[in-house]
Amino acid sequence: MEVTYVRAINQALFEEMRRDENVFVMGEDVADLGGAFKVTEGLLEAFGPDRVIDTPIAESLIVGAGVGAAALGMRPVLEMQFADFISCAFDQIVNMAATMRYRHGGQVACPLVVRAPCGAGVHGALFHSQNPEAWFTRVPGLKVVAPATAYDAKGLLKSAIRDDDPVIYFEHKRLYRSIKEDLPEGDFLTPIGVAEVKREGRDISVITYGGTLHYSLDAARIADKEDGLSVEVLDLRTLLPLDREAIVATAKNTGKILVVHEDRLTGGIGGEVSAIIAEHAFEYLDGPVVRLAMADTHNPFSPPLEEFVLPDTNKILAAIRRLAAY
Amino acid sequence: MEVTYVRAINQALFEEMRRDENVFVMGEDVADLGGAFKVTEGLLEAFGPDRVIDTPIAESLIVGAGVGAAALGMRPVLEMQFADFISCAFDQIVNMAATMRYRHGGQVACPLVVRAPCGAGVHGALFHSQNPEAWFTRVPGLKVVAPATAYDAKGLLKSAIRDDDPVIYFEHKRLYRSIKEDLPEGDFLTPIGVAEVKREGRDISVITYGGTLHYSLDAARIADKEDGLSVEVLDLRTLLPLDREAIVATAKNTGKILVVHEDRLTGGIGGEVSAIIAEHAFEYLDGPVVRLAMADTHNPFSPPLEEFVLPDTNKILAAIRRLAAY
Amino acid sequence: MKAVRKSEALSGVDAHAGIESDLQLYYQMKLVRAFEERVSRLHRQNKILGGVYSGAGQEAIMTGVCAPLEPGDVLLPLHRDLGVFLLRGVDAGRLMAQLMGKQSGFSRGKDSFLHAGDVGRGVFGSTSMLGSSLPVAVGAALKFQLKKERHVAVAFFGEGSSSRGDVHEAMNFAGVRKLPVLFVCENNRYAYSTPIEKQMAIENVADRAQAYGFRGHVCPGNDLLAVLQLSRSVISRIRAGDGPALIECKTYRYHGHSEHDPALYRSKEELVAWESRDPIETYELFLQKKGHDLPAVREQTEQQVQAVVQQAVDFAEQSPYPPPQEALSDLYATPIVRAPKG
Amino acid sequence: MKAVRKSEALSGVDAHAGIESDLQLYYQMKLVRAFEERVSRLHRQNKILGGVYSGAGQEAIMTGVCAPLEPGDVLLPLHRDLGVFLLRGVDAGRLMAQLMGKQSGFSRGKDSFLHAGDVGRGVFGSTSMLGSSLPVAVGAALKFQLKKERHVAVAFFGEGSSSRGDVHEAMNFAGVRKLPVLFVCENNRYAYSTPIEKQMAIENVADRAQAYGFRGHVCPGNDLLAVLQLSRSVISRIRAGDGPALIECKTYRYHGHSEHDPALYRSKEELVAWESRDPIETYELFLQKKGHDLPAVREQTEQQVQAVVQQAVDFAEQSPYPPPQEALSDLYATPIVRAPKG
Ligand SMILES: Cc1ncc(C[n+]2csc(CCOP(=O)(O)OP(=O)(O)O)c2C)c(N)n1
Ligand SMILES: Cc1ncc(C[n+]2csc(CCOP(=O)(O)OP(=O)(O)O)c2C)c(N)n1
Ligand SMILES: [Mg+2]
Ligand SMILES: [Mg+2]
Repeated sequence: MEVTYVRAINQALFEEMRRDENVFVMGEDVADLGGAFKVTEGLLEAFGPDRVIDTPIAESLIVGAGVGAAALGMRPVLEMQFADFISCAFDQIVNMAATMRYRHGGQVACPLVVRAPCGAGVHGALFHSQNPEAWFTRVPGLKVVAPATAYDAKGLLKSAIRDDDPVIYFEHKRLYRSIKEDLPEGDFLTPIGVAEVKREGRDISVITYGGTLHYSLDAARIADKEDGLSVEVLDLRTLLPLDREAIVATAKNTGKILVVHEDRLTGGIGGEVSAIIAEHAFEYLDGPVVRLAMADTHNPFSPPLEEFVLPDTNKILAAIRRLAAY
Repeated sequence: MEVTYVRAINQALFEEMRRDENVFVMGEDVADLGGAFKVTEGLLEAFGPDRVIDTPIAESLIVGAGVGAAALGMRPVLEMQFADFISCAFDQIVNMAATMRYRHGGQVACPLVVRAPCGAGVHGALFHSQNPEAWFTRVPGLKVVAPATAYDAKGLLKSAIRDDDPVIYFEHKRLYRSIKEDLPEGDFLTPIGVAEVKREGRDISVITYGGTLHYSLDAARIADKEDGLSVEVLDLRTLLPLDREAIVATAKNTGKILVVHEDRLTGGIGGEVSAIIAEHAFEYLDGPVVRLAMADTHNPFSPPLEEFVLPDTNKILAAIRRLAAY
Repeated sequence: MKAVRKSEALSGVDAHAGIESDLQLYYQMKLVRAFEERVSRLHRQNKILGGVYSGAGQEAIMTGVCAPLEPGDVLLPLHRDLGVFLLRGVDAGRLMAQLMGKQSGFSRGKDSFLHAGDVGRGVFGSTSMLGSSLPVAVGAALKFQLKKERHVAVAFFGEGSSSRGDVHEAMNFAGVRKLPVLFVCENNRYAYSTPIEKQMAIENVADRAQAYGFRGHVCPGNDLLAVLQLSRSVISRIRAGDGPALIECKTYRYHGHSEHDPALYRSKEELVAWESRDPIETYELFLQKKGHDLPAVREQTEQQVQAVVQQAVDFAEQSPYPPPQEALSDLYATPIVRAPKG
Repeated sequence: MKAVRKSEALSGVDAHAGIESDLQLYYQMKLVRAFEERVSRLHRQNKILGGVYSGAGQEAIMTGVCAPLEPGDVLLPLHRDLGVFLLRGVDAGRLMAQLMGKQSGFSRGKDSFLHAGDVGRGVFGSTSMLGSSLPVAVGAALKFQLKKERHVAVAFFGEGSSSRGDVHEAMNFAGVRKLPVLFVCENNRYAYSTPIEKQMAIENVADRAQAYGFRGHVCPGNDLLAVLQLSRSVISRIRAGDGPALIECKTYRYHGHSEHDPALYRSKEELVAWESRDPIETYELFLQKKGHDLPAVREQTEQQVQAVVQQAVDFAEQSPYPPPQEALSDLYATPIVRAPKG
């Protein structure tokens, strides 16, 4: 059956809550309303108010309470209504949750998931469009994932819930209902920490994740068809820890690297990816490591502005062509 | 007269408060106590309680109130008692202050400074040692500086206070009393956005800032003396916006780049610097762009652990030698 | 540019001059209602994108609170307080252009809705992060205190937003320093779908004021006369140096949380009960009792406000989108100058 | 390993068994005091690095609050609550080793002081970020509620920490869900150098409880009998499902904020006034009135606690530093497995 990205997330929640009674969902409007994006729809009816908990508007409390419950063996799945508001829970994530195990010398685990609906392209403007992943990928003790397909949305959320460490799970709002896939029956997991080559190629690699994977695949297909270029597309899927092996492997394979993300250029994950390549695959490079990302600005509202700053298929295609010609 | 780093900061505050009556200082224990590190010592006596304001323990309020005052023309200098606690003011900095001008279409400025005593090597452990700069260098609308010398500590703080944008000012605790310089008499400024070659060289460039500048200079001197290597040392000084010209220039000059910082490797500013070089100075590179930074972990407490994870002169020297031999 | 002139003239009368005759107040509430209803319609027509949060039903609060304010006072409205802009005499055309992402909006297309302000009118935009505007209002009040200016800063917020830590930090500091700030809680019983019982274990947000050492007042937020009476006395005490205050106005929003939200989580009975306390219709009863010729007044006012709204829409629709590069401007006030090194 | 056995035996008596005889309580306060004074000395001798925050003067609070607790209850002490570890029967040698950054400390050298806990004893470490432990305590209480366990979570915090937003968010949610959590405010009148008047405009932190719909109590924190009486009744009501409570204990710290701080910001008179309310000496008066042979009791107790402390120091000093690579361990519980792709 074809399943949308949003439905895949919902299925993962259902299945994991059924599998493990310590899993519970907490956040603003997750119960009655089923969440602002209907991601938690049906959970209240199926699992009752003790496992699907509406909170006041208090992101720091949501995460902090998650840590307390997780430390005692629960598996909270905490929703930020928009990823943008994760800034209000920042200290609890980067200092409390991320250090819990370390500072206790391994005595305790902190198995929580923070779900954060992220991403631009939906007229959300400055505070409903952000891609905040790189604030978290520099924090040891956390894991950070960003699925781009319905399969991985489900597989990574299930893995995240079963993982004993705090996992920040970025789900892209633009993908919720715009992509659909046939998903396998039964239980399946996408492993955390493992990138995937979504398209094989020989001439150029595009390394990407989340909202820009589909644009990259489209650009790769066009470059193949129109230019005869063989473009490999690597989907990082997990952003912390990065799959260095896969990154270096694709760099060695093609020697020409384009890193693409919807997050801003400066300080985005592309810098880290590029640095890994510049250090560990230097001898294999046939050209500069190029980054394509959102412009270094806030997410603007007005349609021509938003279009101007965001990466899309055409911009990626142009970058592929420029790099091919290098 | 020889002036310590901490005294240079104090002088800058005195001079700017004298120069402009809209400048005021606000934070925890900044008045009577003169700050946890005595950075604001004497200000209360000189300027009175309306310009040196103790607050409750409320970092988000401190920054938020700073935004409100700044929007009405004041120039607040806000102290985080330790840079680590800046996480508690995170949302106010990255969303409120950083977007103020942008979302008002330029109608308003937000001239505030957040002073954040940062850095490890003083047995501060997880929550009194952090180098949080890279959380902010990915946020347009902010400026981020990190002086490494007494001269720049004074010159950059004066520039920051006069700047009409929100500036995050990272002062390294280990440098407070460990370095001293003769400072010029009278008013001087270090421009924001401009890196400085602190030592010229031809064979290798070390790009660094803040706490690791002095280690890098020491290592460069030893490499010169013992190995006859000519090492250029570039002090970034401003971390947002990066001085791309200076970075690319030194890369073109030597072709071998070592990026060093005390912040953690993954997600540190080194990635961004490395990516700039890998993209914009690729043809000039004679070897991989190497990064040396704190290990990807939390700041540990126990002396052998802390020593193990932090960069120092020896580790930098070894990296210089490895890169020279490439 | 007709809309501009028209609404500037308008603003001269209502908010700024401090004249508060019955008819002006009526006009103001009607204008806010009409403007917002038009915004909702434009949203349905896809002419306004993004989230739209209607304040319909809550007009008496903004109208009552804004009336005693003076030029130089500062206001931080939240997502449901579009009316505050109009009540402060902000240009209606530019406001509409702002909502449409047009070049002539306050942010020149950079942000939607209420994240920008009209600084000349004392209206500042906030971020979306609920509650985070309260520290900013407190900072504005701090400036007034430090500079010995007799102004007041006003922060609006919903009862749902009151759960955020920033609200606590702001109120506590305001109390400690006796700052000239007014906190206005619009308690409409819901934060999105979450009813008040799940947000707090007490009856009144205003009861928290005493935890910070200042006065808290509860008032029927749909009753303009009550709001006005309270806000007049509270604001004059704040202006006199009495320190902060919190007023909580009990109210209800007619629309869903946003225009996307059918609000299935609440009952029809509840809605009807509150519609029967409609602030405008209640105020019409007052006008009638006072002897005004209501049908005439209503018709005349409706014509006026519709004209203002229509001009605003026309102005905004004719206004061009900003050029794409606008996305990169206004990030910094002080440019980086890389002087040649000496 | 003698220190380990000794203090484990000890713990069996005091905290866990629930026996609260006069002499045991006396022993507990003396132990905490002696341990802390030794820590201060070791700090002066450079044998303990980093910040040391003495709780000397505040022993009655921790002792009184911990006494009614049961195994399975959870505690989150803050920076001045080292005593909580001892009162919960944590091994004194390991505690000292933790402070010295040794391998046998709870965090194996990774963190100093109170950021680690002894999870088996229900003691969890917090971060340095004041106030941020309260949401965590609330989460522990939520677990108890969801799993219908009759346990209590206890969060300690200073009056200074009460200004943080996290405290508000935590208390509000605890009130809404009637969670089994006890908030213990140790009001020692200063946050570092900042006197209480600059921190809040009200008299009692406990008065805030009513803003969250639960009970707040003020008590003289240097009076063990008073703290004990209050904590017994409050904890039993929380355990019975009555919802959260806040108790505020008025007290004073003898030392500076940290051992680096000469505390010049406060007067000698103030210090003397509070020293004359010393919790241990006050309790000695009680023992005397009750007919105990105080000189004998005191001498015996002092010998006992000094022995425990000395053994702890010996144990910690003999314990090796961790190997450097320890810095990289315990970051993750679930390792990354990169299976060969299919
Ligand atoms: C920090 C934060 N968390 C969540 C949201 C999403 N959100 C927007 S409005 C809203 C409900 C606000 O309720 P209330 O403050 O009562 O105002 P009302 O909408 O009822 O006027 C929520 C949860 C947000 N904007 N900011
Ligand atoms: C969020 C945060 N801000 C600042 C500090 C620095 N700091 C450590 S202890 C302290 C004073 C704490 O006062 P209080 O809560 O009353 O506890 P006390 O020290 O008096 O026991 C401060 C400001 C901190 N640890 N965390
Ligand atoms: Mg509401
Ligand atoms: Mg205190």
